[in-house]
This record gives sequence, structure tokens and C-alpha cells, in this order.
Amino acid sequence: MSDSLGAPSRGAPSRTPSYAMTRRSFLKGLIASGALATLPCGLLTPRSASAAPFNKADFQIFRNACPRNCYDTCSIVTYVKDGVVRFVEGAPESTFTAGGLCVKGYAYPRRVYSPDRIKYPMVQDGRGSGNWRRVSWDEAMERIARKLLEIKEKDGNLLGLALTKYSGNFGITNYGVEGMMSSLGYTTRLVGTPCWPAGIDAQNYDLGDMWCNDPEDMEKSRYVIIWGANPAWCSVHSMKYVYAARDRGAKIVVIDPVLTQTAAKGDVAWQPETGSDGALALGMARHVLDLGLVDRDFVANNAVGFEEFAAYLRNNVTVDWAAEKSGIPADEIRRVAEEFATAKPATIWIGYGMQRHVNGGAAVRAIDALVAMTGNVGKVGGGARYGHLQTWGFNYHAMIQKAPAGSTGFVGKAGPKGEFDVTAGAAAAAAYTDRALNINKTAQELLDAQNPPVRVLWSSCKNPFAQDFDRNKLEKAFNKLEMVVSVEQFFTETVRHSDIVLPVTTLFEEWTVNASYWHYWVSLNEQAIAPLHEAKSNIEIAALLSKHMNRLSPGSCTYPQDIDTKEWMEKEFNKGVYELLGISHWQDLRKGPAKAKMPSSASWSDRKFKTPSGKYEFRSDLCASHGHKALPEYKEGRKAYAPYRLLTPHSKFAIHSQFANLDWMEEFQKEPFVYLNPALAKAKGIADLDTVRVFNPTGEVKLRAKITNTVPGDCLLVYEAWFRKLDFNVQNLVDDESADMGAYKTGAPGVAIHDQFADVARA
Amino acid sequence: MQNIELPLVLFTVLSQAAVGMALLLAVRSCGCAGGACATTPTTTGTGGGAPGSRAEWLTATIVMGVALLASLFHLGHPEGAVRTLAHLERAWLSREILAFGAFAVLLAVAAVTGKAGAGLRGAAALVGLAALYTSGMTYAPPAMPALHNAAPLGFFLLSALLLGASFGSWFAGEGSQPMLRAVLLGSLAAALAVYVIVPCVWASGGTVMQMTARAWLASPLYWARLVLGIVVPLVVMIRSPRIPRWMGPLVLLGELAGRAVFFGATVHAAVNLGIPY
Amino acid sequence: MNHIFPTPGTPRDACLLRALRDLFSARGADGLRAASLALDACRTMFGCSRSTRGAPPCAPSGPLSGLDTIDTPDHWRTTEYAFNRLFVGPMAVPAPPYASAWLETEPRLMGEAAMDVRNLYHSLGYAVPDEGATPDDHLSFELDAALALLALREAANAAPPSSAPEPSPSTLATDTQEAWRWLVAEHMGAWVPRFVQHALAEPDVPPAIARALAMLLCWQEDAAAACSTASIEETITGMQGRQDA
Amino acid sequence: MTTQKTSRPGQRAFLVDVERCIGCFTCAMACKNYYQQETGVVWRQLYPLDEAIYPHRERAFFSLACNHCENPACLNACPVKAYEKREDGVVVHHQDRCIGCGNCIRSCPYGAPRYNPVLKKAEKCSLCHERLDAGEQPACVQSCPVRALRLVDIAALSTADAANAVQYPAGYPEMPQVNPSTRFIMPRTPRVVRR
Repeated sequence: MSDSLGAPSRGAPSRTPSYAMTRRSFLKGLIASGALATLPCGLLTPRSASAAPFNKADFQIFRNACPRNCYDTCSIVTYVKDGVVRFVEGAPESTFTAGGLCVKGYAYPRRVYSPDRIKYPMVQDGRGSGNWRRVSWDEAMERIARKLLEIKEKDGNLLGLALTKYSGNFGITNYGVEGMMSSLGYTTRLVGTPCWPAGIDAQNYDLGDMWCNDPEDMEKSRYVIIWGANPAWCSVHSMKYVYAARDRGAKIVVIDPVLTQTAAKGDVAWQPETGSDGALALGMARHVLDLGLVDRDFVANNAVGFEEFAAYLRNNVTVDWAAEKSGIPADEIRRVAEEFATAKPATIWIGYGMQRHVNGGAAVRAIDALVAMTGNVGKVGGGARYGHLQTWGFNYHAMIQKAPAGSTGFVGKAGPKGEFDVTAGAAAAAAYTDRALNINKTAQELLDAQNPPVRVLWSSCKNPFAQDFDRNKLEKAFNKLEMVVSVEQFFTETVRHSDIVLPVTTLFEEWTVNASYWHYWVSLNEQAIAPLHEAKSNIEIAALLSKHMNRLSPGSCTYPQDIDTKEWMEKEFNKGVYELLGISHWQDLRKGPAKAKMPSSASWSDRKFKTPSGKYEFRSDLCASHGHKALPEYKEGRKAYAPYRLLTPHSKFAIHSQFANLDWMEEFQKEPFVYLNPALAKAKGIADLDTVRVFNPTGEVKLRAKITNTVPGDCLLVYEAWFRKLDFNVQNLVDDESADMGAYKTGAPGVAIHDQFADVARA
Repeated sequence: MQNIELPLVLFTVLSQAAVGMALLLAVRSCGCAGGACATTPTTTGTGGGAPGSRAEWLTATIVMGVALLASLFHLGHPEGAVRTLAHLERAWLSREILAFGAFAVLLAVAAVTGKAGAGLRGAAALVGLAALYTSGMTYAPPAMPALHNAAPLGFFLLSALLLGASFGSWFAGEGSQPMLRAVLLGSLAAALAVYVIVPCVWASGGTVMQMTARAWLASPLYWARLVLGIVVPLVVMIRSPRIPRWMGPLVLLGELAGRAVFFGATVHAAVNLGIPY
Repeated sequence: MNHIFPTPGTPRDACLLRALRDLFSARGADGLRAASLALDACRTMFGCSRSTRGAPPCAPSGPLSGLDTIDTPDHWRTTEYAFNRLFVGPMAVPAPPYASAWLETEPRLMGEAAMDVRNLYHSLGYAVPDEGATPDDHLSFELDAALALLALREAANAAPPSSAPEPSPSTLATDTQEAWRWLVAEHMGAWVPRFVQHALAEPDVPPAIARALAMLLCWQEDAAAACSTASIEETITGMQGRQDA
Repeated sequence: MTTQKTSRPGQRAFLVDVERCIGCFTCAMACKNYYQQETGVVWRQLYPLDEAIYPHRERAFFSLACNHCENPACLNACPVKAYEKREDGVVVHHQDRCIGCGNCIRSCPYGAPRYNPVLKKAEKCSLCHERLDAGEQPACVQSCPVRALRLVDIAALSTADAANAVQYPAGYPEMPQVNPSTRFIMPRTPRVVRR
């Protein structure tokens, strides 16, 4: 910020020529501007309830899109006045968003204008010292550039530079962060995803891709099983389709160890043993088989390996065994299995929660098999719904950058760098590649990486201290790093452990485009206001870094040095996207979001699967070749290492570490709680709202307890969140045990977030 | 327990004290037939004459003035106080302000002229009673089931009598003392009954009433009010032939405590939305 | 020490405003040092007695007390760290130097307060650099605007009636006076005192910053008092209300 | 300024479909988003139903703002006529007239008026009357992702609504003297199969 009002006044007013400046013009100003008119109570004007009639014409209206890691990826309409966001609404054009956002989306105005926002690039003298100095962007970038050149000099490559980035901002242009890394050379990447990889691999083995029906066709289902998902909290816009299905006579069955809000809205709520989903699905499959309700046409003509699967079921699975594994009575399993097999179409929504287990991938394959054998794959209103990337076919112009000439890097096989990695193929071919570290073991991998060790960590669109597992180990890992750069909006625990923090733009301050991994709408994200303070977008930051790299060492970075976020947004579009969306130019999206024109609302409607066999694979040799079972066999869960199972799912008031820190959200959620079954509370002598310790070998958290019968007696339930005023972090309790699958499609196995255990005691 | 609304505590208690004084003054004057009072110099020694020395009227006026002043501090925007008369047709609060305004004027006139004739005395008493009634209605909101009835009016009337009698005795001639003592004794006895019975009645009422009963009984202020403001005075008065001068302050203390409970501990219906009502 | 009762518009105010403006917009140790020394210079030159009679002097004690005896890079670097913890970030700061953070019904930036001062700047023919990105109501901008109005008042008062172009200088004088009154008494009066209190309430505020905050409050109070008239008394009480909140 | 009288028939009211409501707080936040309310001032709030009413904790909610009563306690209690009941039944609070006496807050059985500590005045939901007059839905109603919160004319309820809607469900104070206009559809419980 300049130290005085902009031109013409600089320095002492008495000396400023501007005061000789035409008094008339000034008077015009002073009187006409309305400033005087508002003087008597310019501030005190009460926000009267009898406000002037609402008139859209009073506002500039912009198109935005919620870039968070969420099923719903809402299309937002932003109302701006005097260059300030006044309020936001859901876009009515999207039948999915349907004019309304969610509790988080409506809190956005607080996020942009929060006084807590990081305003300037700053340097911390002594990590964790709290001694911060404000620096110019150029100074910050020069420091980073010099450090990068130094380690490149020392190591002969840039593998000492690591990037950790995940889903903090899914705006397509934000893949420019990966692009920035590539444009510097071969670097170290924390690859994979903590979110949904086991299920992605499972569906790729079974179907050849992760591709779900349009959620909007769920209303055509005659039977809906929501398995390990909680849309009432995590995909509120999907609930209207669940309701529509029920209004048309469908039965809603919700399977979840916790009686979630979604379960409370179902017709039947199963609370099975956590992690027993595979057994449950196989038990149902066995019953369907026994009843002869298998879709013979499908398994014969569109699938391979069914007979082997059937044999496996006959020899190894009984309904009673499933009942014993899951705790769900055998006749219950039989009843629901029969209803599911006879209702046409019937669908299962496979949640991400149920695959965050050491046997999660296997469980998803078992559920896929249940849906397939009942002939519900490829059917409108049917399907094993997990997610899709059909609408993500952008150019990734910001992401695809080539390494500077002569760069050397990691020699060895290159896998994908995550579920959104479009460069995977190309990379495999190259002589050198980036070094991949498992994002789900960030702490351990940073500690273990050698020749060279990771010296510089760049964190963007991610808050490692809130999201990476085994927080205490992560602290050790950070102490090993020579420089930590975090690109952030708020002073998170990660920023506290950084040397340099760079303020980044919010969705209202940059151009980009957003797609969903659930619904089929694509939304434009216009820049609605100027970036506040000194915030820059991720690609502008990359360009500035490139400028300084090339100034200090010409040719050391291939990233363009002068960037306009709007132009770069345009560069992401291509003919394919236009055709898919049925638009002729991205400008059409200014009229509202567009929905992909798919041949059918059902995935796989042509039964042409992307598996090696081109058919649905009950038996997947590919899966076997990756060290798993060829058939969707049952896999045992993780052994308990503490008395109670610990579940740390998403709250409705936050997405990971975002939103819970906003003052508006604090109105409705002031603090975290651990939720306990009355029996467990009684056994531990814990009364409602007592403060308790939840602890295990990984660490501990202190918080208050709420006693509720929605949680099973052997479970401790704590929702993850980052509160600005509280020292609370569920990652103190979650270790980095891997899930069974994920390496195939995302570069690293998932993480068994819900195979965690802990004990509890009054504090 | 929510905020005790100190300005309202002061306003209601003091205004009721003033009403009580005016009321008993009028009653006394009726009891002064045959010039009984004339022969007995008032304790304040400001000559004889009809009951209601200038000092007494002045005191009442000042008490009422302080009450009105205190009420201003209850407003977010005191500058708008005059507009409170805008809704006489419906709002008991508007009527309360009007009634007490008129009452205050009458007191002031009496205080200024020094000697109030029977007419003025009667008028003051009647307007005072009317004002008391408007208070009783104003503080019986539908949102507070425990008070949405005649209870507030009853409480206020008792307060008026207790305070009126004990402070009135400062000024009353000997002739009136026995009568004041009787009034005080009677209203103390009544108050004892009321303040014990009413919470018990609530305890057998709906959820919010029961919560109110619990809140009152749990409040030290309630017990202070009961012991300091009722039991002790009662015991004293049973023994003592006339009202001791320190009785006024003591009773006032009890009343203030009691009123603090009234405003602070009474439970609002909205506190348990979603809970069985 | 020389007892003067400066009225707004004297060199003293200009001196203070300039120093305070530069101090609160300082980007680093050097800026802080320069502005702080300038501020001390004003205090030495004009003393720190109050123009409001009876008001206690601003200086913690004695006219020259608290002048920085230490003048080492380390000293100013530490001051910078503390300055950032108080006003800049990156962590959430206890005393954001933006009017909106105090006047908005809820702490937020770019609120109505920012729009009000933006109007004033525009009417003066000015704007903050890259308007829309930089909140208009940062303390330093407001002090800068105050400086401008100060100079303008002098110009207005100086202007001889004869040489008056349309409209008459009296209009100019009253307009300027009104604008000044609104800015220093009404607008800044509504948040600067709370801002100063909150900042001073923080642990280990370096002397240079503590003095600056004290001087800021004195200047604002004096300026407000000087132009207070019956008409605005109630506005101020209204403001007091806000300040209690 | 006062609101222009509209000649809509009947009483505009919120219909709270607790059966559909997922307790997501979107409506409450949409209200804050549109009116930029200060901390502590919440015009619309969600109240979880006690386990005595719905057997599972924090799984069923009343989303409540102003009930726009037929005989509003706030309006009757307000000494400065800051409240107005429009022809369409909407109870509007004119904050410019309010002097912050708090009498409406003491009087409303449903806690609809809230004290704004900054403006030192009361304020409450006025059913987005300025949006209604512009042909828009109230911010909260428009925001509800499951249409659990609807704007209805209780003089003209659909037969289905008329059949299911109740005025005084358990957990909601019965106040015939003010006759709140809000209507509720109460939730069902799923068949829970536990280990």
C-alpha cells in the first residue's frame, strides 16, 4: 500500500500543486460527490428493515464457481456494488445448484473481506518465531529464486524442491502450480490423493474408468442405497434427487456406521461394523445369486469372470457369515438384497468414506459387483455411483509446461501424479521424471527422501498441518526443510511453520473455470473484484517467479513471465469442451453454467467398458497383476490398536480446513466435539459437555463431549476442521496407514482414515 | 440467568415506592378526620397541617424523578424517549410512560405548592394506581408464561404498599403510625405468602414455568428478597409498636433484590425452542 | 516546555499528521525509524501539551520522555516485528488499522466506512492507489486526507473575499470545515480511540509505537474537541454507543 | 420510508418441512449473507429437536425466523410503532423508528426480534419484504437445497400441505393469543438396524 493518497497528492499537501488545483473542480467534487450529503450520519445510517425495494439493476452481477473439493461445485452469482461483493446466490440456470448454495458458500463474503486475511508477502525470521517482516513481491520471489538456483547448483537438479498441493482450489488454472514446477525442471511431487483413490482404482479394475451416472437421474431410481456417503451434509444439492426418487416410490437405504443426517432421512438405516462393507456386499450378492436374481444377459454378454465370482460366493460367502461380520441380521441382509435385486433400476451411491480403509478398494469392487450382477450398470437411474472426470477435458495449458533444456531429474518409472494428472502418459516416455513421494505419507516421505533430500517445500491449495497425517511427525519433517513457502489466505498452522508466505486470490479475484467430479455442469469463474491488498493468483505467482529465475539465471524457467488470468482461462478451452457443453465460445458461459451433453444420463449406457477385455470385469487380471485379488474377494480390515474406533469425517460447517475459521461460521459452530454413545460415556464416567482427552499412540486432542445414540458404542466421532481460535487438529490422532488401492490411477495408495483407533478419558 | 436489567429494576421499584407513598398519603388523610393529625407534629417537624408535608411530596417527586431517569438508561437511544408515547392505542409501555408522566406531574405540583388539597391527593393516588396497573400489564409479556398473568400486578402492588408504608412512616404523624404499621404488617404477611406460593404454582406449570421456578429458587437474590425484604421486617414489625426509621431502606433493599430476580431469572419461552414446551 | 494551544491547522497538526501517516504505512524497520524520529521531532518542536484544556499530556511522562535513546538496527527490527504483529499480519492482528474493521457491524474490510471515505477522497479529487484492491479506510489514507483538508482550510481562510471566484470562499471554508469535522470528529472519532485502546492493551508494545498511538489519540481528541459544536454533540454520543459495543 | 402496501390475499408464512429439512444451516447463512448481520444477531436460527421429540440428537431441526403472527406481540409491545403488519401479513420492523427499548424482545415468545448491540436497536426477519415486492423469494427460501423451507399463503395451502401441516408441534410454544403463521411438517424416523 502506498504511503499516501494516489496521484496527484504525494508528500506534504501544503506543497502539493493540487491545492492550487482548480478550486472549482474540487468544490464540484466536494459538493456533488454526495460525501457532504452523507456527512451528518454517513456512518450511522441504520440498515433499516424497510430497505429500498430490491433491484438487481443496482448491482454488477458476476459468474463465479465454488472451487472447493466438494461434490456440488456450485455455480455462484455474485452481486457487486462499488467494487465490493455485497452478497452471493446460487445460479438458477444450473438445475443442480438450483439457485441456492450451502452454509459454506453463503459465508464467502466473510472470507474475502476478513481482516484476518493474509495481505502481503511476508518473511519470517526464524521459522515459528512469529517475527514477520513485510516484503515486496519482488523481494520475496528473488529470495525463493536464489534458493532454488542454490539447491540446483548444489544437487545438479531441482529434486530438492518439493510441491505439496491438493484440493484447496480446483479452479482449472490453478494447475498452473504444477506447471510452475515443471517449468523449473524435474522436481519432487507429493503425489496421490488422501480422498478417494482406493475407489478410483477399484472402479478402473471393474469398469475401466471411474464414471458415474448424472446424479440428477437418481430420481428415476426405484431403489437407492447410499453406502458410506452423507450427502445431507457433504452434497446437500444431491438430496433433492434422493427425495424425488422416494416421492416416486423408491426406497432409500442408508448404510453407515453412524446414524448420519442422511441416514435419518432414509427409510432404512443400517449401522454395520465399520469396515465390514465388503462382507455385507458379498453377503447380499450371495443371496441374489441364491434367489436366481442375477441379470444373466449382462453377466453373460457384457462381463467376464462372473462364473468364477459366483463360485467364490458359493464356496466362501454365506449371508450368515456376512451378518456375523457386519452385525446386520441375516434376514435384514436377505430382505434388502432381494428388494435391491428386484427393483429396476436400482442404484448404489458409493461414498468416499467407506473406501478410506485398508480393505476399502476391495469393498468398492464387491459393491460394483453387486450392482453389475443385478444388471444395474449402464442403466438410467442405476449405476454404482462414485465420481467421474468426464467434464474435465480442458487443455491444462497452465499445467503442461516443459522443463528447461538440459534439466535432469529422477530416473525411474513415473506413475500418475494424482487423479487429475493429464500428463501421465507423456511423463512416462521422458528420459527424466519428477520424483514422486506419497502424499498420504508426507511426513515420513519428507523425512526419508535422500539424494537429494527435500530442501525446499512449496505448499499451495493445501494446508498440510491440517490435512496430512500424523501431525507430530510432520512437525519433525518440516524442521528438516531448508525453506518452506506457503501460498495462503489465512494464517494456518502451516503458515506458522513457513519461512515465506504469499497471499493468494479468492475465487472472486481471478478468472478460471470449474468442473465437478459428480454432476455434469461446468461453470465460468469471472473476476468480480480487484484482488484485495497484494494478493496474486497462483499463475501470476508462477509468472513472477519465472521472471526472477530468468533474471538471475536466463533460461532457468520456461514459465511465461507475463500473465493475464483471463487470457489463461480462455486458453483452457478447446473444441472438445465446447462440443461437450454445446457452446460455441467460453463467453456463452457468462449467461450461466452449461451442462455436458452426454449420450445418456447413464454412464456405460453402450456397455462398452474401458477394461482390457472391454467388458465388465468381475475377474480383473490387471487388479491381480497389481498385487490384489483378481476377484472382488473379502479382505480383512485393520486390527484395532486401541479400545475404540476413531472416525474423523467431514462436518457440514467446513470442507477440510476451510470455512470453520470464518466469524459467520462461528455463529453456528463455535467449537468441535467428540460424539459418544451413551453406553460408552457411562462406562467412562463422561457426562454431556464434559471436556475429555481423545488419545492414541499418534497423539491426542482435548475437546468437549456430546452424548448421542447416533454413534455406535465402540466409536469415537470427531469432525475435522480448522478453527482460527482453537488449538484443535484431528490429524494429531490419524496415522498414515495406507488403504489397499490407489497407486494404479493416482500414483499412491489411499489412506485408511477410518481405520484409526483411540481411547477417551475425562480431562 | 440473563441480564437483570438494572434500569428497569430501579424504574419499577422506585416508581412503585412513589405510588405507595401517594396512595397511603391519601389513605392517611382520610384517617385524619377531626384534625387528629393537626395536633401531632410530623416527625420531620415541618409544622402541622394536612398530611403530606412539602418534604414528603418532595421526596416522592424526587423518587419518581429518579425512577423516570433510570428508565432512560434502559433505552438504546434515550434521545427517542418522548416518542414512546406514540403507541397508546395498543402498547402498554406507551400507556405506562403516560400514566407515570402524569403521576410525576401531580407529585411535582404538590411538592411545589407545598400543600396538596384533598383533590390533588386523591388524584395523585388514583393516577398512581392506574400507573401501577399499566406496569403490571407491561411486564406481563406473552413470552414469559410465568408472568403472563396477574402476578406482576400483584408483586407491584405489594411493593407499593411495603415501600409506601415504611417510607411514609418517616413523614406521617403519630396518629397515622398505627395505621401504617398495620398496612406494613398486612402487606408483609401477604408478600410472604405470595413469594412462597407463586414459585410453587409455577413448579406445577408448563416447562418454561417450571424452569422459571427453578431459576428463581436457585437465585440468591430471591432468598435475599425473601429474608431481608420480608421475613426480617415481619419479625421486627410483630414486636415493634411502630415502624423503625431503618425499615424503609431495608425493605427497599429487599424489593431491589426481588425485582432483579423478576427481570433476571424469569425464563423466556424462546430459550427452549425445540424442547418440549 | 513551551505551552501552546494549537488549533487544528497549525504546523503542529501538519507535522503530527505527516509523521503518523508515514508511521502507520511503514513497510519496514527503516520506514518506522524515519517516521518515529519525525514524530519525536514534532513533539520536541511543539511540545505535547493538549489543546483540550484539562486533558492530560500525551507523553507517558515529561515532554521529551520516550525519545528513542537506542537507535540500532536491531532495535528497529524488533519494533518492526511488533508492528506487524499488531497491525499487519500475517497472523490475525489485534488492531487492524482499517476503519471498517471497527465501524462495520462486524469486523470486515471494504465496509460502508470504506465507501464513506472513498466518497470524501473522490470529492477532494483523489483516490487510493488501485482503488478496490486497497481498502480506502486504512488509517494512513485517512490521515493523509486529514492533511489535505488541513491545508485546504488554510487556503480557504487565507483567500481574500475580493478575489473570490464562484462560489464564494465562505462556502469553501464551510464545506471544508464540515468535511474536516466529519472526518476527524465523526468518522475517526468513531474508531481511532478503540483502535488505540486495543493496540495499547497488547503485551510489550514497543515505546516508539506506544508513543505514536498516544499522539494519534491526542491529536484526534483535540481535533474533534476543537470542532465540536452542539450540533454534533449527539452524534458523538451516538458514536460513544458504538465504542462501548 | 415505509413499505408500499401490497394487495396480496391471505397471510404470507413460512412452511417448515422438518421431514425434508437436513439441518444444513444454509437458510440461516443465506440470511446473514444477504443482510450482513453482525455477530450475535441471527434472524434465522436452527433449533435441534430434543430427543424427547425426535429420538436422535441433532438429526431434526426447526428452522425459525419471525413467525409473522396474526396478532404480533412485538407490534403490540412496541411503544414507538416501529412494527408494521402489511396486508400480506408480513410483520416489518422499521429500524429507523426503533429506540432499542427491548420490549419486543421481552414480548415475542419465539425470540424473533434480536438486540443489535452495535446499533443499540432491535431487528428481526421482515420476510425479505423488499424482495417479495420485487417478485423475488426470501433469501432463506431461495437458498434451501431441499425445498424444506417454503413461502406459503396459509389461506391457500395445497391439500397435501393442509393435511400435513401443524401450527404447534412439540418443541414450539403454543401461543394462540399471537397466532403465529409458521406451519410445520414433522419428521419421520427411519427403521434403524443396529448391531
